[in-house]
Amino acid sequence: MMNDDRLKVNLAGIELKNPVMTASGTFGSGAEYSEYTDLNRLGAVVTKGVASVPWPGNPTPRIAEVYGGMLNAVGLQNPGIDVFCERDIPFLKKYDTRIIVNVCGHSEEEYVDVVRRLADEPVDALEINISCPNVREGGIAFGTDPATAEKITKACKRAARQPVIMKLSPNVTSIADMARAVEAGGADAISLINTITGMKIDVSRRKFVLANRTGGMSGPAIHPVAVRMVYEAAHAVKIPVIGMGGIHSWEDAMEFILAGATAVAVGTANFTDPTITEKIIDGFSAYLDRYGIEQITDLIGAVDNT
Amino acid sequence: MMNDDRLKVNLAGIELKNPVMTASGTFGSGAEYSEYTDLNRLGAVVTKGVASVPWPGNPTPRIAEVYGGMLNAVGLQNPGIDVFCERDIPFLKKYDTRIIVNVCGHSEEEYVDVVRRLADEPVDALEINISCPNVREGGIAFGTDPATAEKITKACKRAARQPVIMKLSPNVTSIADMARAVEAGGADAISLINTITGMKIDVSRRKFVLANRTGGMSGPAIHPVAVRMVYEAAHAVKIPVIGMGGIHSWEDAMEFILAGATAVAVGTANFTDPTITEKIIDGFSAYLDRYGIEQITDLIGAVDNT
Amino acid sequence: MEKTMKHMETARILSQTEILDGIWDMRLEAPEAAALAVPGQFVNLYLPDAARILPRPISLCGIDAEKGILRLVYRVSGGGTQELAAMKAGATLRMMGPLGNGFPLEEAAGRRVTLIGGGIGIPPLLETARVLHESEGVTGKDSDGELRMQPTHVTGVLGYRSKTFLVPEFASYGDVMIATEDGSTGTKGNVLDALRENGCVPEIIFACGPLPMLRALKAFAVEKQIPCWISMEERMACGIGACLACVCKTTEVDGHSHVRNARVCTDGPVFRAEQLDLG
Amino acid sequence: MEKTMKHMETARILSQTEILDGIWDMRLEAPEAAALAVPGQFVNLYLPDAARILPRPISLCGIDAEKGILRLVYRVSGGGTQELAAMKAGATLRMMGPLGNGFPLEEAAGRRVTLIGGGIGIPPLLETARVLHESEGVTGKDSDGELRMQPTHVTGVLGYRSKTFLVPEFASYGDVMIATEDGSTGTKGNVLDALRENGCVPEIIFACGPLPMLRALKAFAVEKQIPCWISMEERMACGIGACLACVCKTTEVDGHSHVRNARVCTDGPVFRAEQLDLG
Ligand SMILES: Cc1cc2nc3c(=O)[nH]c(=O)nc-3n(C[C@H](O)[C@H](O)[C@H](O)COP(=O)(O)OP(=O)(O)OC[C@H]3O[C@@H](n4cnc5c(N)ncnc54)[C@H](O)[C@@H]3O)c2cc1C
Ligand SMILES: Cc1cc2nc3c(=O)[nH]c(=O)nc-3n(C[C@H](O)[C@H](O)[C@H](O)COP(=O)(O)OP(=O)(O)OC[C@H]3O[C@@H](n4cnc5c(N)ncnc54)[C@H](O)[C@@H]3O)c2cc1C
Ligand SMILES: Cc1cc2nc3c(=O)[nH]c(=O)nc-3n(C[C@H](O)[C@H](O)[C@H](O)COP(=O)(O)O)c2cc1C
Ligand SMILES: Cc1cc2nc3c(=O)[nH]c(=O)nc-3n(C[C@H](O)[C@H](O)[C@H](O)COP(=O)(O)O)c2cc1C
Ligand code: FES
Ligand code: FES
Repeated sequence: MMNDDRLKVNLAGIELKNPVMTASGTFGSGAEYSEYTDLNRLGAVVTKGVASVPWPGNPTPRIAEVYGGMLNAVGLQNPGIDVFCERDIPFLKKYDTRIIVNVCGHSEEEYVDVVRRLADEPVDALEINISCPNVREGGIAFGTDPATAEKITKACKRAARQPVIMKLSPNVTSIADMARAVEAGGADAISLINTITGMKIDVSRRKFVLANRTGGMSGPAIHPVAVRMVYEAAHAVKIPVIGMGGIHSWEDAMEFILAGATAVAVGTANFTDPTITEKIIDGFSAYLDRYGIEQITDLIGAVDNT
Repeated sequence: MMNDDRLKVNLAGIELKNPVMTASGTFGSGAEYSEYTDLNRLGAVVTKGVASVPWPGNPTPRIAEVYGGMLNAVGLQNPGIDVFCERDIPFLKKYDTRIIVNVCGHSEEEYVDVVRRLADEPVDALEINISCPNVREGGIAFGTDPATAEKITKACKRAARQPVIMKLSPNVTSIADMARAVEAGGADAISLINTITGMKIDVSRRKFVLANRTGGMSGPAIHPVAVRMVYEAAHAVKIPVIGMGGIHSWEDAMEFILAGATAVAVGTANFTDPTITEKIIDGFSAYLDRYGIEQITDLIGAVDNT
Repeated sequence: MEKTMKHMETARILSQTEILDGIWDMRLEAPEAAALAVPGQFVNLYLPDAARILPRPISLCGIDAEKGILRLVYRVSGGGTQELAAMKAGATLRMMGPLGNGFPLEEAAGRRVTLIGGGIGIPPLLETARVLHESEGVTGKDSDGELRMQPTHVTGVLGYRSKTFLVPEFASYGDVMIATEDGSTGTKGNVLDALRENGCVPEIIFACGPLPMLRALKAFAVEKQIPCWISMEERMACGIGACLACVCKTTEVDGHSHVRNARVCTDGPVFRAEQLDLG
Repeated sequence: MEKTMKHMETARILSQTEILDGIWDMRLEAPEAAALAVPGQFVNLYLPDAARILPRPISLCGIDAEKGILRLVYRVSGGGTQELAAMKAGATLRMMGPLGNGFPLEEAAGRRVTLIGGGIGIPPLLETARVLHESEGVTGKDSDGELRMQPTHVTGVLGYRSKTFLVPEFASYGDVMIATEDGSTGTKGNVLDALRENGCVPEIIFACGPLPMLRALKAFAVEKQIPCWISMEERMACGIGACLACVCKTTEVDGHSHVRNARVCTDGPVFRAEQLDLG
């Protein structure tokens, strides 16, 4: 299948061949899925969160299936930025796709370390994950307090050479406030949603299913919440928005575009169908054909607001 | 099927024959479902939200099905407290079950009006819905700001003769803060979760599926989020908690009990199976048999916390 | 069979036939519902896929109380009806019904009743036609002032986009006029065009179809002072009047709701046209 | 067939038999996977119910590369396996595989290999037994110092709660020792009890079963300095090494993860016992 030029989007200055990206943590570094999906077709590969040093993550069980979704408490296991730069970036550079590196840390300093380390690497953008339930500072998750989020955005922006995408948590009262805070901090784009905190109890054993007790919920079950939040965020800020959460079909993805997202990311659906990203890209092309739309950018935020 | 005395629970001073109640708004005033379910078997019937005067609710479409759940924006249509007292309470009094009246309003005064009007009515408890997305005061939903929630709790308590249950919204950063606020305001119990705000867009028509644009999500898709919040709330306060959100089987319901709920409420599942409440009660009895547990109260909060 | 349920049963699919592109004719063995049902009522079908939690309301296109069989004619319009269409004879479905009020047949007895249907609104009128056709009519005075049996006379006015369905069956119960948007059969235009072209002046109207058609029809009936009943559609959750999802706007305050909203599932789906505020 | 997919195929169920209460034997027509698979690998099965979004990993109990058939023996332990068991011959399933590494057969060739399985850990050992039994062994020196062909000798040590399954098939590939918790067949006790009672001293061990068994086995193997490989189980999402759901703790820093965690789905499921930190 050829590239469809009508699908090109500009995300904070980076041109993507199409708006379909992978969601961090569900696609490894891209290598694992490269056997099942042609990475050259993707708008961007967003890698698993990487920290300044290797993180062991949480004990197992780390995941649980729930109705129409899953909980995960992987806990950001990662091999650290050094291995990432040596092994994963060179692998991805072999493909004609954009590389967006998801960054995690326990403190502002740790985030900034990674951002700085990536400054001279050939990656296209950084996605700062301030929304993982396991990353806390002073008892408040970075991703749930606007002031803290703004501060960390500023720190990352100062250290970064690439555009900075702030990844927001849905576990907040007002997503608009969070979006405005990171915009004020200088973010070039925002991405949302990360997972919604959930819990599953095994009633026969009377124990938590996850070793971590709680986990982040993803998958189709969260899609309507994600669409609402993307809509709210896109209407609160001027910077571009990457929509994700529960995309399992091109229609799900298109809802985000119509709600105001410039690009979308596909996570859990990769587990259900490793070729789903390509199907979504094809679905987008077919949609443009069917309705005679010239370019996908015409559809961004195009839901009828009357 | 006989009443199972092992299932009795005490909810803020009211004895329920079992912990299984209906969730407000999904069971009408009980009359509609009385043809399909024996109301005498239920721990309590929680009625549709009632206001001081009739409310017309929102335009249609008011609902949308989503993956493993639904969105609703009924907008609290109700015939007003006068009709409710004349028609619905006498109907429910014919049954041997507890009556809990769900109360809604646009302002503190409206809530208090209804609470006062119910003071001399033969109802067992009041559930104050401060979590409907359509009810706002000063731009802040009652249910998302702790100080406002505390204030309205106090006002209702002052006017109420029956125990006051505050119904919390899941659309908040910290459910524990909200639970503590209404406890501080004097609430006798809390119930949660109300629906999570979501949105669905019809991609072929490029329109919102709901006339109201957003709607409250309910059904199995929200269950893990609800269990987590009930667990957090139950650990934040001393007053009893009523758990709800996505219960579609007795196992789903039992998760809430183990997470710390004294009772549970079944909502959307009534639409999928109008006899589900009775099945859950039977499932509870069978569970006690299987594990040789003397009474269900032994299971409240009994998830292994080690 | 759960004993406390009034009208919930497990229905067995007897046959499934695609009678036109995307339009299916399904026969269900559902003796309890069939024994109680009247034309204009509907049933709720519960789909096997666990991700679909809401039932699908489908009108009764045929009721055979004796054999315990219901006939549903439905259009595949989304995932649920697609799933339904993929189910084979022999499979079973949870079903609730009959639901709703049905057409007021007593109002039509002995009169020239015109059944006006558009598209997938046509199926429920077929059973209505059959029962009216087979009904006894009323005893009334004829032009001579004599007491006589007045039979019910049924006319079907059926509107389609292009291809027709159920026409021969309608014809066996009365006169049929057809309108098609492309003019491929009958009048080119809508059902009102067909009425006019055929010079048909209904004495009483029962109708079901898309909202624009119903709106035009209401205007027509009000203008001509023809008693008219309309079957409405709205998204439903419970199907039994509890959730208030399925309301339609009414011109007067509704007796149940005490606002200008009536529940399609229980107060309807059939309403007197004047009752409805069709916007 | 999606062309970019390496090992994703639509498998057709050839047969489904309940061989014991709740234990099913399923044969799948899956020629691509069958052509590539080796013993100890597994496949991911994607269930039709849309509410179940994660695949179910099931080990290969039999591989017929020529006929393109895979055999899976699985226990109904929850909703997904229940759904699977309800599927009939003729139905199709999306499937990915073969996945994982498999047992290191080359290490076992020409030796007295003991396959130790507990419960539903037994099925993957059956194909292992078959392939080892049919393998050529190795050329080695016999007691005279002569170069001779040394055949592989297979012993199965199979632990069950009570009722046994797959025993006759195991017996056709080598010796079999049985342990049952209730003593109804063979040694009363666990697989280690059976080893001891039979005075069996393995030269090399391949094992699969519940964690407590594996823990005891590792201690035994380490103490006796017997090379031992263990097949692990963990909850999985992707099945291909991307999500880091399925890790098991390792004693050394893992080459891929750079922490003491290896991925069961790609680095395993089979690990050298010493590599594993079984807690
Ligand atoms: C009283 C009544 C009688 C009906 N009788 C018939 C009939 O005889 N034949 C027929 O083909 N169709 C009939 N319909 C419409 C039928 O219910 C819908 O086409 C069907 O529910 C669509 O389901 P879906 O999953 O395929 O579509 P989706 O669009 O995927 O459905 C999503 C949700 O919207 C609801 N929905 C979608 N379209 C409609 C609609 N037009 N009306 C009400 N709910 C809708 C569904 O029930 C479901 O909850 C009737 C509707 C009502 C209310
Ligand atoms: C590499 C590997 C090979 C396996 N081989 C076999 C086999 O040959 N035969 C067999 O009967 N079983 C095997 N299992 C276990 C099998 O995968 C589970 O029994 C099955 O996934 C349970 O699904 P469920 O929906 O019935 O249970 P549920 O408990 O409802 O499943 C819920 C979730 O937990 C996961 N899960 C539940 N139990 C297990 C488990 N024991 N291991 C991993 N995930 C689990 C499910 O995959 C699903 O994601 C294997 C597991 C792994 C990891
Ligand atoms: C197993 C798993 C691991 C994840 N790891 C990360 C991560 O490292 N960094 C991050 O920002 N988000 C992570 N996420 C969140 C996803 O990127 C995404 O925001 C979320 O899953 C919602 O999208 P989905 O429903 O399409 O999966 C992870 C999600 C899953 C399921
Ligand atoms: C159609 C509908 C109407 C509802 N109306 C009310 C209401 O009037 N008052 C209220 O407090 N909650 C209302 N709710 C919320 C439910 O009581 C319940 O909190 C929520 O649906 C989650 O439970 P469930 O997933 O079991 O449905 C309504 C929910 C639905 C689906
Ligand atoms: S569908 Fe619930 S009131 Fe009509
Ligand atoms: S299942 Fe995803 S890494 Fe193993």
